[in-house]
Amino acid sequence: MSAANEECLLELRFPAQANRMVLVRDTVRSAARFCGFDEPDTRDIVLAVGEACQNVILHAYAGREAGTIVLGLLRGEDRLILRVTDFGEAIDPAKIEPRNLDELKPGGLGIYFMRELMDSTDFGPSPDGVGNVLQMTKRKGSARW
Amino acid sequence: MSAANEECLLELRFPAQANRMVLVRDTVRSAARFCGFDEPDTRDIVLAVGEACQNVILHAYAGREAGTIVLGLLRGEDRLILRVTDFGEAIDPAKIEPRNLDELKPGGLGIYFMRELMDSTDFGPSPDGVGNVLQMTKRKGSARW
Amino acid sequence: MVEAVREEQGRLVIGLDGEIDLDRAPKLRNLLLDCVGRGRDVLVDLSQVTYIDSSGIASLVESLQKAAGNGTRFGLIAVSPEVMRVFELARLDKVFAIYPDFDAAKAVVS
Amino acid sequence: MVEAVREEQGRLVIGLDGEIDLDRAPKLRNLLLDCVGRGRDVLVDLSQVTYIDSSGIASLVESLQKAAGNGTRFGLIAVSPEVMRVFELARLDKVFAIYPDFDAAKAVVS
Ligand SMILES: Nc1ncnc2c1ncn2[C@@H]1O[C@H](COP(=O)(O)OP(=O)(O)O)[C@@H](O)[C@H]1O
Ligand SMILES: Nc1ncnc2c1ncn2[C@@H]1O[C@H](COP(=O)(O)OP(=O)(O)O)[C@@H](O)[C@H]1O
Repeated sequence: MSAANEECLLELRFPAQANRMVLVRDTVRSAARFCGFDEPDTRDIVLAVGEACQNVILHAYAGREAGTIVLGLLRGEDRLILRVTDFGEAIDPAKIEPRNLDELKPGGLGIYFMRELMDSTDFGPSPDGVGNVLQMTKRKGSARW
Repeated sequence: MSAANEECLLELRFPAQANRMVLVRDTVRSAARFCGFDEPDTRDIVLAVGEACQNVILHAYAGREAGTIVLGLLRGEDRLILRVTDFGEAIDPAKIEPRNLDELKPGGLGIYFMRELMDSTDFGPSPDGVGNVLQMTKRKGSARW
Repeated sequence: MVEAVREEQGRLVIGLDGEIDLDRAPKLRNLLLDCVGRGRDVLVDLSQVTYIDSSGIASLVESLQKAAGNGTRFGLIAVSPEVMRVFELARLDKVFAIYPDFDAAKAVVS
Repeated sequence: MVEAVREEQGRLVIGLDGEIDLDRAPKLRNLLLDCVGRGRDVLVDLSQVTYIDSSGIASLVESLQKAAGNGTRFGLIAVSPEVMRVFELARLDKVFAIYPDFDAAKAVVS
């Protein structure tokens, strides 16, 4: 699943349950530091992964037994690639859109956060035919707004 | 792979390379705290996993391309279970013995450490037919010598 | 992980710490809405919070809206830089009343 | 991760920090053996080391043995409790000369 210039650092598999997220965040934090990201970037990466997994927990497995999340951490030359795979129903990527922030309401920030925090986010059906893959990329030294 | 009263916290897969160990240790540390282990026990668990993975890196894949390590973290009622799987040649478990510490020499401490630090360590061929599984258990509140 | 509620000069001050995520947000939401429901001004001390995600933010937004409906105040005090980053990201840093400390919050009349 | 070598009153003092594992042990081994090879007493400051595994211990044992062969001293100073635990586990806490600080190590005549 990785291009020639992408190296697998680590892959995590865990049940899509909220109480696992603290473990996942610790691992992602460690991986971001390992890749040489500074603390603000590291926090941004951790938040983006938190939001991605949260969406799997809340939406991908909504109304059925909690499935598995696979989180792949890959290192490119100048970037960290995070690949979140679920095994839920395939979702139309067009439906995964940020909402307008001008309206004050609880919720609906996850997709927006991920897009703001990362250099790229791509959501699509899993190449294996079951579920979805959200791939996010963070480049080193990419400007924070 | 888990009994009824064992719950999978997290599974890690990573290339058997020494530079991955810092990430693995951070995850294990986080999991041990998550399970309520105190800091001395947490350090012991982290060291035992470090030694187990080190042996896979040094011995299981010796003389061939570095393979994969799978580290399963499972929680039992009163214990953390750590399962290290390699995909190297099946090893006779009788060969996995601690050495006599009276002789001063560099090396040969890993097996001894794991046995001392954990409540149980069991090495055997993988049930899948390829490689080996080392399963270690740490009970909560188990006395430190 | 502690959620401590104290009364200070007629206001309820809620001190949070650690990481506020999906696992913790439901309990936090209940606590905040319950405090706001008591008809008192509520201040949430975020100085010890090192992580907050969209689910934690949602609980705060919901509480702010409930307080507005009640005609009471809902403010944040001592927001840590890590958390402020997330409020800025959500463009909520101007929506919430954010004070450096309790005394500054107190100085603003209801 | 720093390995700083300084000379102090005729001895080589090597300050280590962080986590000493299989990834770092080969480089550490070279450094230690090189220092011991200079024919001087060597002291390794372990106060900032938070983790050491069997590969790090092996480098220290090998250096101790080389120093013994040379007739020079090889000692440890300010061993952190985390590291002392591992020396005790390996029953090496009585094998190595371990001093609370540089002055205590210095006071022992070669
Ligand atoms: N992994 C996913 N599987 C299915 N639907 C999703 C997934 N992620 C996001 N969505 C959809 O996109 C919407 C917007 O997501 P988000 O911005 O994170 O806000 P929220 O999760 O608070 O609704 C969700 O309400 C959901 O309908
Ligand atoms: N995962 C493994 N695969 C193959 N052989 C192993 C494995 N783990 C341990 N061994 C064998 O057991 C011996 C003792 O291991 P250990 O006590 O960790 O010391 P060391 O690794 O320093 O030799 C090793 O030298 C090796 O021969």
